[in-house]
Amino acid sequence: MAVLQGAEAKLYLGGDFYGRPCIIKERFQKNYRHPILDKALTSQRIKSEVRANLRCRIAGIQTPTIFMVNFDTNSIYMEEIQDAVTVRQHINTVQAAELNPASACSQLKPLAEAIGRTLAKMHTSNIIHGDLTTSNMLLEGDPSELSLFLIDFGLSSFEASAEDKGVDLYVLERAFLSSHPNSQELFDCILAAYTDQTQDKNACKEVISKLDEVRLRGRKRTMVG
Amino acid sequence: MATYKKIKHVLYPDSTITLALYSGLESCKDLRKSVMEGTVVASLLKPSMIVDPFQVLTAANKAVHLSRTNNMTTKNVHSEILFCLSPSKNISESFRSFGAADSDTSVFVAIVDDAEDKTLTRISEILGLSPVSIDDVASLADTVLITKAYKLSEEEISTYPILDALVSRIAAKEIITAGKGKN
Amino acid sequence: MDTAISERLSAELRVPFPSAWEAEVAYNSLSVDKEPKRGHVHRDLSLDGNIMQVCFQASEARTLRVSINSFFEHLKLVCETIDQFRPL
Amino acid sequence: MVVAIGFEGSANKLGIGIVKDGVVLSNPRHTYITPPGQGFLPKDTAKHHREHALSVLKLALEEANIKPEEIDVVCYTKGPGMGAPLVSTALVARTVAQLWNKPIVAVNHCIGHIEMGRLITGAQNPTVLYVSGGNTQVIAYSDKCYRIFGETIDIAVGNCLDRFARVLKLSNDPSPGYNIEQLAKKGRQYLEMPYVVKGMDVSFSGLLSYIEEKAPKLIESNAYTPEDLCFSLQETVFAMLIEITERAMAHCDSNEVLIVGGVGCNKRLQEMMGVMASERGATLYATDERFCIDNGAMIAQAGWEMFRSGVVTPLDQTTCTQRFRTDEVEVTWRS
Repeated sequence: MAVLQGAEAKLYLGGDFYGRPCIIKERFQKNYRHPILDKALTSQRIKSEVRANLRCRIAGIQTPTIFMVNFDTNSIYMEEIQDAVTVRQHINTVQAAELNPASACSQLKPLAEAIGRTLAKMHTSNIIHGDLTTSNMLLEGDPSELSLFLIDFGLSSFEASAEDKGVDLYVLERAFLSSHPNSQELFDCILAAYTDQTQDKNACKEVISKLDEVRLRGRKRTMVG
Repeated sequence: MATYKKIKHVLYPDSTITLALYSGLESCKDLRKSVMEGTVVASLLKPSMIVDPFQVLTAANKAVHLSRTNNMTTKNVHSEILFCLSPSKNISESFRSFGAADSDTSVFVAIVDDAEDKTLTRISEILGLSPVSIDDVASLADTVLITKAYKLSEEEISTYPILDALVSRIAAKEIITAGKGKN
Repeated sequence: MDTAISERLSAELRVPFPSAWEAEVAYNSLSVDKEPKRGHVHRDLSLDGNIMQVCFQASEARTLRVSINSFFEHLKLVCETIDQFRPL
Repeated sequence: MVVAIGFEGSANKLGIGIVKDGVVLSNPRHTYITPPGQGFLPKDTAKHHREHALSVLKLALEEANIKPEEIDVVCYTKGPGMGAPLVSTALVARTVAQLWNKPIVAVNHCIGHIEMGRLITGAQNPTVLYVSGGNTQVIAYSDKCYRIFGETIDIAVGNCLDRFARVLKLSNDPSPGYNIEQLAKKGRQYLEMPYVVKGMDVSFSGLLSYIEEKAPKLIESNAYTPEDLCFSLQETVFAMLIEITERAMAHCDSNEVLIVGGVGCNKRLQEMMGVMASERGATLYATDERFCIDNGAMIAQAGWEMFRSGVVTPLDQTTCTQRFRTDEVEVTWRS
């Protein structure tokens, strides 16, 4: 069984859950933090992960099927998405293969739009992912089919506020631009599709203006000391 | 009797789960009586609420784990399978919706740790029938009833196989059901 | 707009230094920072030999006073620095 | 051989330091300390800097045993920071640069911290946690830029600690954060409080409001001691900082971590970071209060790097700015 060590969880890959491909995500103890805090965070994040996963499914967003939750080992057993790449890998592959940035961008545009539509659906259901990055999105099968999965909901919450949705998009923007330098245009495609897909135009406007506000908080903050 | 399945538990290899399906029964009355009297120790489930044996396996897997970790809600592992299968946190409601009834003409059986298939053999004797293929349960499933019981959304049914929706809910039951939850 | 400017308050300072060089050092140090925009004070620095001339314009006496005070504080610091750290 | 003198006055410390090719020759500092329960205001802080700049400058030259003519470059903090204190300090730097006929280099305060940390610890290419009264950033170098991977989306961690110190009316001498740290050592009971991490960003304002409101009641009812609350606050905010630092390290595949900034001399923060680093096979680099807290040598060191790579700031462009992002500076001195 292959093991991937993340910052707060180990992923055991290539497992089998009664005949179905399975991965085990085991949150391990973080010895740097107070045991009470550690326990509370671990349990809270397992619950958030499972809850948001299900809420996304109910909203029609693809997430891995959860097979089992083991609170004794802080593990979630879930479906291993077969033949999948992360969106981060896919974007890097396309950008590396296409020497012309403009044509890479136009090739990736449908994906950006699919991401925007998915996030709109997610926010319409008041699901805040909390850690949106291109590593937390998977493309199953042929990437051109845009079979998009969202994963890693450990930092998620259930909030209706424009502030939380705006911050969620801000987190994605920062992660997106740091993982994929010079891809502002692609991120703008995500936002455009997000705006287009959101039915409640006023609510959407509020989210985007919160996003602008949070962006400025970073740029305009007076930093003393 | 090559049609039933006996499966090792993923976490506890010393434990097995036996699944079997019987159909074409006159009634389930005698079998239920034996279970209630304790002469047969098994979980008797309604095939109309089951789309795939994997659904039961998920519930049984969870029940065994809860039993091993002393976290069961019901009194034994076989009633726990029924409770795990049901999305309700109400025990008697779970039994009503997911447990076999006297008048049922088919029954899905789940048995934990059935040494030498003694229980399964006994069930076949009581029913006077051999089990059919467990995969036949798909044809007995009442998806309208299931969709209602598990409160599946339209978006969900159009995005996923119904089985995956049920499995996720079974795995996550105590987390998504407010009021009852550990940790 | 022209009338508004003509109605503004103004003040002029002439600061003599021991030499033109010292005046220039002070001028260069003090002319970098612009007056804060929100104060609406206009400050003009110029050099005439060993004399630094400062002209303030403001629409309010309060902001004019704040600006002049602040200028004196800075000027004092620069003069002390020159006195204490000039090359021997 | 290049000798650089650095002038720092972006907050309540006035520091002047002299660095000669990576050796700190002198680094005196004078801190403006306000009465308990009070923060420092720009106007009063600027006055403090003006009053002490020249004596500190004398001390810096004496301790280093350096004559002005031996200095090659004058460096000063351009920002970020409080406007009036920055300007007062820059005035002295501009004036001596002219008196001694030396070039001048404008330095980003945050980059001063990073370069000083690298110099003192020998860290090569660390993920940097920069934590102070005004800043909370997780930074990593790539492609001629110190990129900000995570930061606070509202107030800085040092500000959060300082404001809690004011609630408890702790002394500001030597610093509110230091006094919280001392009390926290005696804390036993852990109080759970809001823990907010969003991706690689953190937020402290909710936590601060929570504890500002709860603390007086909890102390009065004897449910928690001030020591317990200092302890709980530190445990919570530091855990948030370590978490985002670790995420950035995982993201950048980094095996070095450096803590800089005034909050960075907190021993408990260093200890927690050390545990995280060792568990992922990384090395922790940290410095003590001489270099963590704002000082002149850090500005000299960053300016020295810049100057050697050919950067000089024309005198008429030696302005100050309250807002100056770490990622705005082109890092010409690193490959």
